[in-house]
Amino acid sequence: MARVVVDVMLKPEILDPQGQAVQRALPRLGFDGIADVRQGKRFELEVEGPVDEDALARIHKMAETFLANTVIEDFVVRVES
Amino acid sequence: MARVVVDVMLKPEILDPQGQAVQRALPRLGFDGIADVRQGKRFELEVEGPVDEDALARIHKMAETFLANTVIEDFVVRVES
Amino acid sequence: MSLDTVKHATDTPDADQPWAELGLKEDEYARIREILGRRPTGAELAMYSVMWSEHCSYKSSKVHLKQFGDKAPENDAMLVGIGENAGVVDVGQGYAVTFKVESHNHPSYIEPYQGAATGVGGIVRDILAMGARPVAVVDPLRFGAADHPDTKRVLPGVVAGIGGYGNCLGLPNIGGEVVFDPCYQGNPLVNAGCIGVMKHEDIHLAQASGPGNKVILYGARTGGDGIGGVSVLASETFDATGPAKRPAVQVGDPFQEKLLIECTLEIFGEKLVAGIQDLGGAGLSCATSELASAGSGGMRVDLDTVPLRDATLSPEEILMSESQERMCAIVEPAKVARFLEICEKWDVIATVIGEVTEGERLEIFWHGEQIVDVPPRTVAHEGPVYHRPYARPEWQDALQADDAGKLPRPAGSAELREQVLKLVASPNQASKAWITDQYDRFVQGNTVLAQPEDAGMVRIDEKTNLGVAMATDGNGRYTKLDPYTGAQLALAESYRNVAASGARPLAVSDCLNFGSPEDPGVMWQFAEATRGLADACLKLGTPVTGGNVSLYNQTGDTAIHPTPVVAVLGVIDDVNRRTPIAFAEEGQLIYLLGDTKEEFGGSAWSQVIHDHLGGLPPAVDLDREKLLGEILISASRDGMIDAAHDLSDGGLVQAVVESCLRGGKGARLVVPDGLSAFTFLFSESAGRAIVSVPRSEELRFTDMCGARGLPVTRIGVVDGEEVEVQGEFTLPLAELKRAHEETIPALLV
Amino acid sequence: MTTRVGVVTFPGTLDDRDSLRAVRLAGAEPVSLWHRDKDLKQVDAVVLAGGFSYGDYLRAGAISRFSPVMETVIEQARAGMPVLGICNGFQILTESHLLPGAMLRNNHLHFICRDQKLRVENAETAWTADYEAGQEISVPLKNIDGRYVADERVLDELEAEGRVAFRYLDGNPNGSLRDIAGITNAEGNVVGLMPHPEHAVEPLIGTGRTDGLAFFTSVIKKLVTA
Ligand SMILES: Nc1ncnc2c1ncn2[C@@H]1O[C@H](COP(=O)(O)OP(=O)(O)O)[C@@H](O)[C@H]1O
Ligand SMILES: [Mg+2]
Repeated sequence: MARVVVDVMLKPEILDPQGQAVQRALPRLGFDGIADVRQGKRFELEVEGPVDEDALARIHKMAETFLANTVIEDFVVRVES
Repeated sequence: MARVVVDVMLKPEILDPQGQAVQRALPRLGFDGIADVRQGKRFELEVEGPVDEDALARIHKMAETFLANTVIEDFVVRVES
Repeated sequence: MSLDTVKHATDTPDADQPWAELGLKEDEYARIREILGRRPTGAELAMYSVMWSEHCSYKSSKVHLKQFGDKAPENDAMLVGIGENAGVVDVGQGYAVTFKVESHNHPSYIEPYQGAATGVGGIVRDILAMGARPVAVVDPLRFGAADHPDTKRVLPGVVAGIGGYGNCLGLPNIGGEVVFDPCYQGNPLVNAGCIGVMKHEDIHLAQASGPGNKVILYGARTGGDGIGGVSVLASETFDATGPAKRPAVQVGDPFQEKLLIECTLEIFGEKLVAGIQDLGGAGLSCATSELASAGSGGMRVDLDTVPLRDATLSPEEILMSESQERMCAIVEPAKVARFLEICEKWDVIATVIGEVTEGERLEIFWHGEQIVDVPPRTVAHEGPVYHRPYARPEWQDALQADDAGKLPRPAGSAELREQVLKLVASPNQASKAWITDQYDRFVQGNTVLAQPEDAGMVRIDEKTNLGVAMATDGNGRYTKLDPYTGAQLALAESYRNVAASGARPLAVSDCLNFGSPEDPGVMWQFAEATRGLADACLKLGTPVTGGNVSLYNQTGDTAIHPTPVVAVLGVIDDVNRRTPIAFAEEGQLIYLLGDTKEEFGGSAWSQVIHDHLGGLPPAVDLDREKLLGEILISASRDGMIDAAHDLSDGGLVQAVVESCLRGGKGARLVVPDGLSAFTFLFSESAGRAIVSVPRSEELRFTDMCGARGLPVTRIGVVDGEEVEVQGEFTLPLAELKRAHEETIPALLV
Repeated sequence: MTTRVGVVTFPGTLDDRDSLRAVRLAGAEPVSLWHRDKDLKQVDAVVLAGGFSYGDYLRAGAISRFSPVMETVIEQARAGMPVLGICNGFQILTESHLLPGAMLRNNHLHFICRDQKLRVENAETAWTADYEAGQEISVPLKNIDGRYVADERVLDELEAEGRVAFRYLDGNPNGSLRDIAGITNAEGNVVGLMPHPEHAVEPLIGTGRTDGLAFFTSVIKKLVTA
């Protein structure tokens, strides 16, 4: 079985309070030098059958209509090696 | 500035209700052939200065103590190219 | 490893077994061998070890808890008492209410969000298992020092977890407590309570009767969650990793639980179950053995049929798994099809895993081979009982001799004013809105009172306006000074809170949080506290219907303050008559009910101003509490008072400030003759409340108090935009509001 | 003939019974609708109630949006049937693209439950006709994903067309852009908002105010006169 990963991140222009909260906490915890943090979602899909172009196209469609809300989010589909 | 990504996923043996809910919904939406879905978090860190071994070690530490709760989560640190 | 079947165990009597790692004592292991007449199989050993753990068997506390039954007051309302998942009381009009408080302390320290969330999930399933619709939750909490870094980690996670789970279930959160004290550092207390409502005929019990009836497991799939959690976590050492490499923490799925609730209620509605049990600590081991033990016959279970999330689980692990959101029902064969149909409607997985048998054994099979063959009572109800030694600690006398009355008092009005401000801004006395605003208190559309009222109150019948109220209280500082009195004070306060809301106190649940029972000093605290609580329940006529014990709350040799948390359930015939705490009407008269004495031991004042804990806690007078309660209830019923607020930690001034802020109105107070302003404001004498009385009701109200012998003192009037203590100081409401409300958010951001 | 108002129950819906009660108190006939049924039982209007349908997993409203009942609701809404989305219902409406924009995690990241003051900006929708434009009301607010966002163009359009139906007053509770608490579609039959009018329909319960009742009386009036 192959694993396909879909990363979903808020669009850059959308405020990401979760990422900001993480970033603000870092110096207090003694971690400096992180200029920005964005927090998103990672989906790991276990795909039955071959991950060919057709399958990837379907997963792309799934990401676009369901896993991500493209009003606010961008996504990337990758095959995990 | 370099980007380092930290992926945080629930450990395989830990229940992932979100991933399950997504997986159960897929066939209804007409997407078949996905045997399992796990949902995790993706952090994108913009790092100031060089991402050398030292910096990576610090980010590793940060992930271990803060970004992930290692009681229930695993994490991976990667430098984005 | 080959399967350790019953036959294999019989054939290999001398095989080494990890009973010690599983938390069993040598004599306990020997007793298991004696019961079975052979060595236990691995699965049997797992079952016994988990069911005989402190957490499941109450082995250290049992002998003391017995008093709650032995000294139970005559009470016609009690329908189901201690021993079931939760007690049930009759609240009239054909309704019954079930309620209980439980702890999820240690898991919440390790993983605050999930620990607290699954704590809510667990107590809600207990209530559901009685046949009731859960209608509200409460959450008494204790954390380390407010400014300790670890509190910043634990508190937000716990609060988010309670909210995340409870909100998602659609249960209004109507009360609780938040207390900070360094003694809870490393041992936060996360207690959660739930109230459920049903009709009398809907009461269900956890028993498996009727040979041929099917055993149905339904809800979430079984995974490797919390294996060993019960036996190891709640056992002697907290840092042991347990027998398996499986996680000790469970992750909750509130969505699944919501489906489980609705599905189960529909199943109850069609009268499809003969017995039912939730799966909590000890999972299937507990559910099957308790159902079989309480039933009439035996039970046979095929473990292969259990739906798994993780196919690699061993049979022992399946039996021990604490995967959340599961229930086990006993169903007549003719009703199975309909049962499964309702589960399908709610997307709930349901599987017949076995049946009730003629025999008297619990038999469990795996791949066709028998791996368990035990008398269920020996697992579930006849576990070990310890008579642990107890002794009054050596330091107790010195602690009590360190009288708080000797502490320096404010030198003048200016200092008095300053101390009042400091008190209302201190973490324990400050507004908890930052926390409680993270809980849905409106859902279900029946919430009459919620935080920051004295008691939470929900309507249970829309036509008649019948309602129930609940308050939870406990004061570890009082209890440390004197465990007997401290436990009684917890009950008295909770009782008073319920009465102040206008409801009649009916019954009690408790969560007893203590240190290690192996420390004779802790055991003495436990013995004294249970004795005090049982005596007080008898006197007040409010039986304990159930509860929970959490031991080993300690780090090294240092135990937490003994912290019995007491929940009182009350009933009110018409929620329109409820009494809020707010002083809302200018010109109304403020009365103090009860006697104020020089009582500062364990007080908030002694803690906030002097960081002191010593002396004796306030004296308890249960007859007075009862009388005060009756007056508050009558006054509410007859419309004589518009507001009432009980007095407890922080004393009178704390209560006045809260009532003023809640109503957005000030108060002018006069120090009564014979009291110093200091004592008037800060004393924590029990058995007191303040009320606001419309002028038209003044005579009727004071006459009633006079006639029934309750001391009543007019102390002021609702007026203006400041709290004024005549001849001493004034504090603008805006300043008090800031002091009261800014503390908690500032600590936690 | 009494007006029939349907309330949809998805798995994880919480405020369905409250909404049914509000419909009844307003004088209409409440009708329960089930997420698996495409059939709307001949109701005249639909309320998508609050809660955590599908646990709010993935995104609030994202999974419910694909349920059978929503196929019909979307179709009927486009044909002009009044549809009100409260909280989770609002999230479902945006996920269904019946209303523009999206709902994100509150800017302070916490669930927040409080009494919330609102201004009714548009008193001409099917659900707000019994209010006055500019009227201030208080109803409970309770959510964790209540931050309304849309791109500038959409926001400008909403403002220009008077489609911002409600705005937060006395402090924006969650970072919603332009203080938007609720919006309507161009036709005024589909309205979504985050606060909970169905929790403000009885004098004794919740906050003790009845400011929310007019939502439900509005739609009855609209349907009777239609
Ligand atoms: N964790 C909590 N969850 C819900 N309500 C809480 C919590 N903590 C405090 N409250 C509520 O805040 C109010 C004040 O709490 P507290 O001062 O402990 O009350 P009291 O002193 O009357 O027992 C009460 O209404 C109580 O139920
Ligand atoms: Mg109180």
